[in-house]
Amino acid sequence: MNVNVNVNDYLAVASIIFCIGALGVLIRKNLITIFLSLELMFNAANLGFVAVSEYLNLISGDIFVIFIMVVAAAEAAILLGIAIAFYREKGAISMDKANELKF
Amino acid sequence: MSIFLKYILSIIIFFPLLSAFILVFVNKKAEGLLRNLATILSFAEFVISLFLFIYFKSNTYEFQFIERFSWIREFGASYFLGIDGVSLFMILLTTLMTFVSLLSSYKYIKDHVKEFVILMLVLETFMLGTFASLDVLLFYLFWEFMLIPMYFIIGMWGSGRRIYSAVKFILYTLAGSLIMLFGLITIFILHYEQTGDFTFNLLKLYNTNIPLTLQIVLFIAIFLGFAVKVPVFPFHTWLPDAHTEAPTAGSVILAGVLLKFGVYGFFRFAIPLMPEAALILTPIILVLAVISIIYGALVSIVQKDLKRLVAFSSVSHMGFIMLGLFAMTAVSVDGSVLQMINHGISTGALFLFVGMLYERRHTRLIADFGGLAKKAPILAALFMIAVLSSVGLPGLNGFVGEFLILVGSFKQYTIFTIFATSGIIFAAVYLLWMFQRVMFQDITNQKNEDFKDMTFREIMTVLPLILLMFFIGLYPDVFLSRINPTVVHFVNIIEHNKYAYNLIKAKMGLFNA
Amino acid sequence: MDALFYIFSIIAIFSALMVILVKNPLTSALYVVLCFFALAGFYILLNMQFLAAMQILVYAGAIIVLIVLVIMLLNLAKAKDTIKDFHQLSVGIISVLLLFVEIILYLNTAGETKPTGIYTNAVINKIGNTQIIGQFLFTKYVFPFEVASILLLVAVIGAYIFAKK
Amino acid sequence: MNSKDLIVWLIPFFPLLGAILWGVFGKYLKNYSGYLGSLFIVISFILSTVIFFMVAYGHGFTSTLYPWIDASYFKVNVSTTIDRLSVVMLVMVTGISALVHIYSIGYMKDDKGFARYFSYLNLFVFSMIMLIMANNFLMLYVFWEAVGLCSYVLIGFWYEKKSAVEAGKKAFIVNRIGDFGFALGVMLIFITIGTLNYSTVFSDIHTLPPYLITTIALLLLAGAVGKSAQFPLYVWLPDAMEGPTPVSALIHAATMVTAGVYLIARCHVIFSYSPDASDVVLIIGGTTAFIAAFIAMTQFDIKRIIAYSTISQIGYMFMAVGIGSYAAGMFHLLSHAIFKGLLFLTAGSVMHGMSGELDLRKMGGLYSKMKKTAITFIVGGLALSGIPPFSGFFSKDAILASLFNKGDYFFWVIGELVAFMTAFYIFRLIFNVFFGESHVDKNLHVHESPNIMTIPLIILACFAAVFGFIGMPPFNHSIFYNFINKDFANSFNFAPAINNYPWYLLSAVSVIAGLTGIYTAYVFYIKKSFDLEKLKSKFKPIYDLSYNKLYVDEIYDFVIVSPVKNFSIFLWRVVDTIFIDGAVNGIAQWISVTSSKVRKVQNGMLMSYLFTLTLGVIALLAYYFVK
Repeated sequence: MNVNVNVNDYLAVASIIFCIGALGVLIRKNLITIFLSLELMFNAANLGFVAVSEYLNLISGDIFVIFIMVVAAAEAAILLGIAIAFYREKGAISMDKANELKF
Repeated sequence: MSIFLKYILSIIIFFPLLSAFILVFVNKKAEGLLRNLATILSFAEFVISLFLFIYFKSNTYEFQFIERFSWIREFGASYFLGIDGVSLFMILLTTLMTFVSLLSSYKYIKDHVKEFVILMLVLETFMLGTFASLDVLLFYLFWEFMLIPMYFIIGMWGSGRRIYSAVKFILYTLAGSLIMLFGLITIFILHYEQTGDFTFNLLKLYNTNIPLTLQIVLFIAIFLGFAVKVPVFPFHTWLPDAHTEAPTAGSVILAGVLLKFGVYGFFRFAIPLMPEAALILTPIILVLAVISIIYGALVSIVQKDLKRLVAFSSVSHMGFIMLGLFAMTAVSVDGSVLQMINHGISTGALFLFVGMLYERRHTRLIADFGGLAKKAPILAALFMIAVLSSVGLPGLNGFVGEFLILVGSFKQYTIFTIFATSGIIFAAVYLLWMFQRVMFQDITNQKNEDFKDMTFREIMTVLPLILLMFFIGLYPDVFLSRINPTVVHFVNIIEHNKYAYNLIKAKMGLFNA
Repeated sequence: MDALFYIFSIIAIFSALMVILVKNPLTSALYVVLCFFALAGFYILLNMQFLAAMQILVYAGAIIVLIVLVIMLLNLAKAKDTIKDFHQLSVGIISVLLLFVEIILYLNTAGETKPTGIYTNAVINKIGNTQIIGQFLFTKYVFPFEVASILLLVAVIGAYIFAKK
Repeated sequence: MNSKDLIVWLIPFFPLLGAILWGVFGKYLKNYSGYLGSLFIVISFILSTVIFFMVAYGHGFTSTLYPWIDASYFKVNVSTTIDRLSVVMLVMVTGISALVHIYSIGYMKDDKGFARYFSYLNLFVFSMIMLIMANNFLMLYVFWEAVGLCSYVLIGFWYEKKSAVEAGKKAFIVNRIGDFGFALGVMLIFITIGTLNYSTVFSDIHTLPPYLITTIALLLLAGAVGKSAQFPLYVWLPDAMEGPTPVSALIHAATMVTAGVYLIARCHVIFSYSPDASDVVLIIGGTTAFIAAFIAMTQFDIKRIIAYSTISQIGYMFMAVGIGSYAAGMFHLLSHAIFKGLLFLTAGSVMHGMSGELDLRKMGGLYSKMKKTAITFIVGGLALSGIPPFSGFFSKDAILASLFNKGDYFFWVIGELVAFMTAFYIFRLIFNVFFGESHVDKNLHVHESPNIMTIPLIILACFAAVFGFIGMPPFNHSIFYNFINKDFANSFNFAPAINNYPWYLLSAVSVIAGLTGIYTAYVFYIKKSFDLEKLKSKFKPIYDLSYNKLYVDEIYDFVIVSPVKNFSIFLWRVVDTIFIDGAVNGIAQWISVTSSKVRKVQNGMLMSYLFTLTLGVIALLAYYFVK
C-alpha cells in the first residue's frame, strides 16, 4: 500500500510519544497531569503493538491493545478514587504532598 | 494392620498435626481440657511411635517403613520417608520428649494455653518430619518450619529478654541453614548435570561425584548450617540465651531434640554426601569439638544461673557427640548416637528439674537456693540421679555413650581423646558443685522454708526419663543392637572413601609436612 | 497515505508535548484527546478500524471524560501546576533522553524479523477486522477476557472504597 | 545357671536389694532397714565364706550374667571372676561390712536419715562386691566409680553441714582426677589388646612394647592413687572424716580406699612387666607413708589422725606391691582392714560417748568410763604399732622384711621410721584420750556405748589379735602366702631376694621401732618429762609444716583451683560475652546501622520513587546493551 512508511516509522513515533509521556511523569507534579502522561505512554505502547502486529500479520497485538484499554479504564477508575481520597486528605493533588510513602 | 504399618511414618508425622487441628476447636477458656487433651494425644503419639520400635528390623542398615509419592515433579522432589536405626531412636526421643514437656507445662504455662499446646504439637510434626525425610527438599522444608513454632514458644512464653533470645535463635539458625541450602542445591544441580536425573532423592544424591575443592567449599557451607544447630564452638552463643529465656517445655525440646538435628544432619547429609571433604576437615572439626567440650565445661563452672549452667553443659556434651561422630569408627559413632539419646534424656531431665525449681521460687539463680534436700527429698533424690547421669556416672546412661565415644576415638585421635576425657572431670565439678549449692547445706533463704516437694504429676513427668537412664546404663544392648547395623554401614562408606581419599592425598601431597 | 502518516505524527507529537507543558490540567486533558484522535488515525492507517473506534469511544469518550469529571469535581482547573523545580526538570530530561537513546538503540539493534502470521491485510479485510478480533477474544483469549472483566469489577469496587469516606 | 553361679550372683544381690528397698520405701521400712540391712550383709558374708571354701578346695571360675555393651567390635559382658584373690577380698569386705552394719544400728539410731543411710551403705557393699568380682576392666571401672559415688553421698550424708558437703565433693572430684587416668588406661588396654577381659589382657600384655605396658600401668596407677588416697591425691581422705564414723571405718579405712592396692594386685601381671611403673608405685608408697605419718603426729582431731594413719598404712601396701611382694601387700591390706576398722569404730564409740567431740585436747582419762572401748582401742593401737602378737606386726613385718630382702634399704629405713612414727602418733592419741588427767567438759555425761556397738568391736579386736598368725614369719612359708600366692604365680620380672637374714633379726628391729615410738609417746604425754611447748617452739618450722598438713590444700588451691576458676570466668566474660557474642551482636549492629542509613533512600516521596523506577528501567536496558 505504501512503500515509504514502514513499521520502523511507527515505532519511532511510538517511542517519541512514550518518552514525552515519561518526561511528563517525571517533571510534572500534578496528579492529573501525571496520569495523563501515563495514558500517553500507554497509547505509545498500543501504537507499537498495533504496528508490529500489522507488520507480522498477527492479531495478538491488537487483542493486547484491547486488554490494555481495559487496564487503563480500571486504572482511571482507581485514580478517581485515589485522587478524591488524596485531595480530601491533603487539600491538594500535588505529588509533593505524597511524601509519607515509607515505613 | 498392614496398611497401618505401610503408612506408619506418615501417621506418626501427621498425627500431632491432626491433634493440633482437633484442639483448634476446643474452647480457649477450657484450659484444663486443652492441657489434658494435648497430653493424652501426645502420649498416644508416643504409643504409636513405639510400633516403629516393635516392628523395626534390627539386622539391616536398609531404610525401613519407606513411603514414596511424587510431590513436585518439576523439581524432582518427592514425599519420601524412611528410617534407619538412628532416625528410629530420634523419632522415639522426639515423641517422648514432647509428651514429657507437655506434661511438665501444666503449671508453668499460665496464659495462651491453647496457642501453646497447638504450637507444641505442630512443632512435633515438623521435628518428626525432619527425622524421617529422605528427600532433601522435604527435609529442608521441615527443618525450616521447625523454627517457627520454636520462635513463638521462646518469644511468647519465655522470660526476661525473651524477644532478644528468640530473634537471636532464629537469626543464628536461619543464617546457618540458608548457607546450607546453597550447598544442598549445588549438590542437586551437580547430580543433575552428571546423571540427567532431576531429583532430590537423598539416596541418589549420595552417588554424586563432587570435585574435591568444591566438596570442601560445600562441606563448609553445610557444616555452618549444622554446626550452629549442634552447637559447636564458636557458634554456640545463641544456645545459652535461648535456653535461659525459653519456658521449661521449650528448653526440654530444645535440648532434647533440636540440638540433635545438627549431629543428625552431619550423619545423614554432610558426611555421606561429601566423605572426602569430611575426612580432610576432620582434624579441624575435632579441634572445635574438643574446644566445645572443655570450653563448655569451664564456662559452666562459673555460671550463676541454673539454666545457663545446664545450657553450657549441653555445649560440652554435644562436643562429645561431635567427637564421636567425626572420629568415624564404628564404636565411637555407636557411642555418639547413643549419647544423642542420652543427652536428650539427661539434659531434658535437668531442665525439667530446673523448671520445677523455677515454678516454686521464680528464680533461677543458684545463690537463691540451698538446703532444699531437707524440704524436698524426692526432688533431691531424682535430681541427683539426673545430675549423675549427666556427669557420666557408670551404671547410668551417660557413661555408656561417653565411654564408647572415647574408646572409639582413642586410637586415632589420642590427644583429642585425652583432652576430651578431662571434660568428664569438669562435668563432675560444675554439676556437683551446682547440686550442692542448690540442694545441700542449710537453708539460708527464708523463702525456701516452705518449699514443696514434687507432686504426683511432676514425678510422672520425670519418671520415664529416670527409668530410661537406668535402663540404658544397665542394658544398652536394646539400643545398640538397632543402631549398630546402620552405624557399621555408615563407617563402611567412610572407609570406602578413605581409600579414595588416601589416593587423592597422595596425589596432591596434602598434609605431607 | 504517507502524507496522512506524517500529519498524524505531527499532531500526535505536538499534542503530547502540549499535554506535559500546559499548566492547566483541563487543557492537558483536551490535548490528550487530540493526541488520541491522531492515534486513532494511525490505527485506521494500520487497517484496524475497530481499534480506532475503540480508541475514540473508550479512551477519548470514557476515560478522559472521567478525568475531566475528576478535575471538575475537585475544582482543579485553577490548581495551576508549574514546572519550576530545576533539579527535577533537569534530572527528568536527562533520564528521559537516556531512555530515548536506549529505546532507539534497541530498535536498531533488534534483528530483522520476517512476517510469520497468516493474517495479512487482505485476509483481515476479507473477514473483517471487528469479526476477527471478536473471534480471537471469545475463543483463544476467552480466559484473559474474563479476567479482564473481573479486573474491571475489582477496579470499580476499589474506586468506590477509596472514594468513600 | 548352676549352684555356683547362683551363689556368686546372690552375694551382690542382697545388698542391692537392700539398697533399693530402703532407697525407695525407706519411709515405710525405717525400723526394719537397720536389722534387715545387716541381715542381708550377713547372708552375703555367709555366701562369700561358702565361695571361699569352694575356691580354697577347688578352682576359681568365671560366671557371666548378660552381655552388657555390644557395639560392633567393642563387647563387654557383665561377668565375674572368682579366684583366690577375689574370694579373700570378698570375705573381708562382707565380713567387715556386716560388723559395721550392726554397729551402725546403734550408732545411727536417732538419725533422721536412718533408712537412707542403710540404703547408701548397702549400695556401697554391692558396688564393692562387684568391684572385687569384676572380670573385665570396664566393670572394674564402673564399680570403681560407683564406690566413689557411695563414698561421695556418705561423706556428705549430713548434707546440712557445709563442711561435709564440701568434703564429699572434694572426694568425688579428686577421685575423678585419678579416674581420668584410669579411664585412659582402660581405653589404652582396649585399643592395644582389643578386649577388656582380665584373662586375655593378662595373657597378651607381654606382646606389647615395654613403653606401652609402662604407660598402661602408670595410668592404672593414677586411678589407684586417687582411690587409695596416695600422694599427691591423698587430700580428700582426711576431709572425708566429715561422714558418719562407721562409714569412715568401712569405706575410708577397710575397703574402698584399699581398692587401689587390690587393683595393682589384680593387675600384677601388667606391673610385673613394667619395672619402671613398679618403681613409681614404690616411690609413691614410701613418700605417702612418710608424709602421712609426719602429718598425723601433730593433729588433734582423732578421726583425722586415724585417717592420716590409713593413708600412711596404704603407703606401706603400695611399697609392698611396688617391689612385687603382692602377697605381703594383700596380707597387710586384710590385717589393716581389721585393725583400722576397729580403730575407727572405737573412735566412733568414743565420739558417741562424748556427744560427737573429736578434739583430743578435750578428752583424757576416759579409760575408766568406757572400758570396753578403751581396751579394744588399745588392741587396735598395738596392732597398728606392729607389736607382736597382734596382726599388724605380722603384716607390716612381712612388708619390711621383703623390702630389706630385695635390697631396697632406703625404703626399708623409711618403713622403720614410719613404724616408729606410727606407734608414736597412735599412742599419743591413746594416752591423750584414755589416760592422763581429764579435760572433759564437766557437763558432758560420758557413757559407754550400747552392746550393739561394742560387740562388733570385741569381735574385731579378737580378730586383730589373732588374725596375724596365718602370716607367721617367715612369711613365704606361711598359710596365707601359700594360699594366695597361687594367684600371683604369674608375677615375675622382679629380682629374687638378695638377702636372707633370719626373719627374727628384722622383726626385732621393727618391734624396737614400735616400742620406741610408744615409749616416746609415754614420755611426752604421761610422764611429761619434756616441756612440749618448748619443744614445739624449738622445732617450729617442722611443727608448723606438720600441723598445717604441708600446706598441700593451699598449694593445690593456689596452683590449680584458682587458675581454673579465673580462666573459666575469663572464658565466659571475655571470650563468650565479648568476643563471640560481640562479633554476633556486632554484625547485627552493623546491619542495623547500615540499613538505617540506606533506608534514607526510601524517603516517602512519590516523585523520587518514580525517578528510581525510571533509572531502573534505564539500567536494565543498559545491562542489555553491555551484555
